[in-house]
Amino acid sequence: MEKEQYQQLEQNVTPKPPYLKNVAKAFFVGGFICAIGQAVSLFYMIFFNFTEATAGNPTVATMVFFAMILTGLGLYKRIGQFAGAGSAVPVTGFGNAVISAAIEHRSEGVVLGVGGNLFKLAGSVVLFGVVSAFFVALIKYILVTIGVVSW
Amino acid sequence: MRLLGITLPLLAVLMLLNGCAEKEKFIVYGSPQNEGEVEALIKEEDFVDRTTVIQYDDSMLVAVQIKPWDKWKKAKLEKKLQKKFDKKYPNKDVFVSADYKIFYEANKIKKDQIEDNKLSDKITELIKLAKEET
Amino acid sequence: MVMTFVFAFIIGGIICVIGQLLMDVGNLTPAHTLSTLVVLGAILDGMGLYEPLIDFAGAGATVPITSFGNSLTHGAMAEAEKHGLVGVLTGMFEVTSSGISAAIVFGFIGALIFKPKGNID
Amino acid sequence: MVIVFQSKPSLLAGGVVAGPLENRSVFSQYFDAVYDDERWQMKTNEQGHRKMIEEACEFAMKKMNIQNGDVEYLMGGDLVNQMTPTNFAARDLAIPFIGLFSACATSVSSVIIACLLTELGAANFSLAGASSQHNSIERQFRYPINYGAQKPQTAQWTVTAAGYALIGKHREEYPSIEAATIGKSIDYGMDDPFHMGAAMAPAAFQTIQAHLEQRNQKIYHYDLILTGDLGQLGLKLLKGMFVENGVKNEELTFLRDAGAEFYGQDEAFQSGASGAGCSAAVFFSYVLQQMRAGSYKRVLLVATGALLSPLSYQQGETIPCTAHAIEITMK
Repeated sequence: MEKEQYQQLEQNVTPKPPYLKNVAKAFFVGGFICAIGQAVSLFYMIFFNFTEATAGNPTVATMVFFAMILTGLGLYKRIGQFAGAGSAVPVTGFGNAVISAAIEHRSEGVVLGVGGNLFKLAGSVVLFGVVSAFFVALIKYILVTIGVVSW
Repeated sequence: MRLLGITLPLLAVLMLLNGCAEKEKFIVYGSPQNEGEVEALIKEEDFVDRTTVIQYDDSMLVAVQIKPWDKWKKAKLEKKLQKKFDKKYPNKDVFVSADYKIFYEANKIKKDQIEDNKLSDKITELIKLAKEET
Repeated sequence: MVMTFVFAFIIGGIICVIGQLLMDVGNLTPAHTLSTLVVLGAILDGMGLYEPLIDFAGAGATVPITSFGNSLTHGAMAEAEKHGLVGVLTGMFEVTSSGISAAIVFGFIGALIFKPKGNID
Repeated sequence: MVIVFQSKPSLLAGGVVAGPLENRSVFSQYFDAVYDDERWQMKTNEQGHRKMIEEACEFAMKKMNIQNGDVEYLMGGDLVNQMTPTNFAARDLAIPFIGLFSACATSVSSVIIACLLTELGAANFSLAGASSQHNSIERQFRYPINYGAQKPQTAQWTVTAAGYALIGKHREEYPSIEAATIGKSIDYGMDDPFHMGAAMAPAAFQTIQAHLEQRNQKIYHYDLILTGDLGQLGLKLLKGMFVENGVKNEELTFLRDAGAEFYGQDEAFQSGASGAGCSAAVFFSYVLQQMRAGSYKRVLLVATGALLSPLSYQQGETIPCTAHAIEITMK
């Protein structure tokens, strides 16, 4: 059997991902996580001195804390299998990526294992966040300097 | 799809709750009494949902809540109101905020019936809080 | 206030749907998907569109990973406005992204108290 | 490609131990031991992996009442970097040892080497087998255990199990190895590490074809042709390839896959089981016991292996695969 012929067969046999179902699951779980985030925000606004503008930071930190508990108990991967991007895209997914790598590499010690592998999965997010922020700000700076837009 | 069956009614209930939660739309607390004037000023703008004004002496804190669908323009609308109040009361120290926290605290001042002598400090404190950056 | 929850749910859900489509239709790995979304967040902030989204949807815009690109860009632009070109570089972590610091701290703590387990339910 | 063993070395005994999740396997009743702790009370996953290999070997030796000192050679491998679990197990077992890597096909490639040593007269007893441990393999090839990535339906679940067989000179009352085929490394351009079945099926097909051709046999000469860990989709593809080659569907009922059957129809495991321990565990427990009981007279065991590494995948390489086969008969 030729390669092309086999690839044809493979295409026929392999099931397509259930797009609609996956999208629906991602929407509801992702939305639900964000709604919890909103509740946490509200909590910080009512009981602490945070405004709508400043509540984002403690909210994100708290969500990552929740992610730690769920990751440690092995629940986050089950949510992830169900929800896909619904649990990967919220900041809890970023936390899950960092924390799961940390837990995984604990056996190689705190310095080489945890320290060296903490950003094994999430490192690309930090990289692209910082680099894109740099270029976006640079472009905007140039545009402002030549007078196309204002800050 | 089972999820959809649970969530949609939930959302509907939430929206209903929102409708039920109609409270006093306009509150003024503290002296001097120029309630009607301020209310008229606010009523001109239909993006404002609820307002609580705290006044003491020459300082005035206007805490507004913008209607949900207009909230994405929050920063602009805040500025617009600020300008409007500055123009109307050039002799007063007016501060407009559309932040929920400020609104919540302003309502608390009213609820707790905070005495006049503490009011000034409270207003300064809230303005400082609102100006905090992330 | 209740409507804020509804909007947070919907906007947060939509951002996740974009991620799911990138994974399923675009055939990207989770790492590629998240990187793409972070870049998207940075670009949206550069065009001044992300802050209105946060005002509109609250946690629906601050909780998804796109807000990470937004806060980094915001810091860089704020500093650039004040200090010029150097600010682009120095301002990045000025508006700190608590996501990173929280993930590092909780990652460390998590590593000390949990063990990986290959369970399925 | 085909080696015919004149002396017909025998598979004297098998030792199979498995992890806690493998209790759900349809084959679990045939295993010698199923443990509750995936780390075998050791500190790390890799140490647990090592312990599991040692215990599997000990079970196999115990069944023939022999000691470590009686075994001349140990052939085996696993999927961890540089195969440390197997290497360390060899240290503790103190048997002359060569580590083998054919990915998940190691369960059969090790048996072939052991048979050659027996045929040569170099060994009275040798141990051959393979193992995998879910946690230590996943973290190396994919993601940390607790990372919440969505696995597609094509994904397979790495088995926690070690299977080792004790091979000795021919004895009538034991299943004996008549011939073996060493497979080529086949690459049909598949590059999805979450769809290994599709990558491995062509390798299995070619090895089976070559074996049948050179042995002048047809599929119906076998009571069972059992592939290693193609999974449900991989098996479907393999059957599809035979059908396109003019083999009738009803002839293919004896073509089965250990990975596809391992966890039954449980959807939590997607397309089925995989890992070097999957084929080893099924071959050296279920198949050997069934043959000794007389259910099967002639069996072809085809272990398949995907020869990729995380590095090769990230560098955009496709996945070459191999398959090795042994033909076992029982009088």
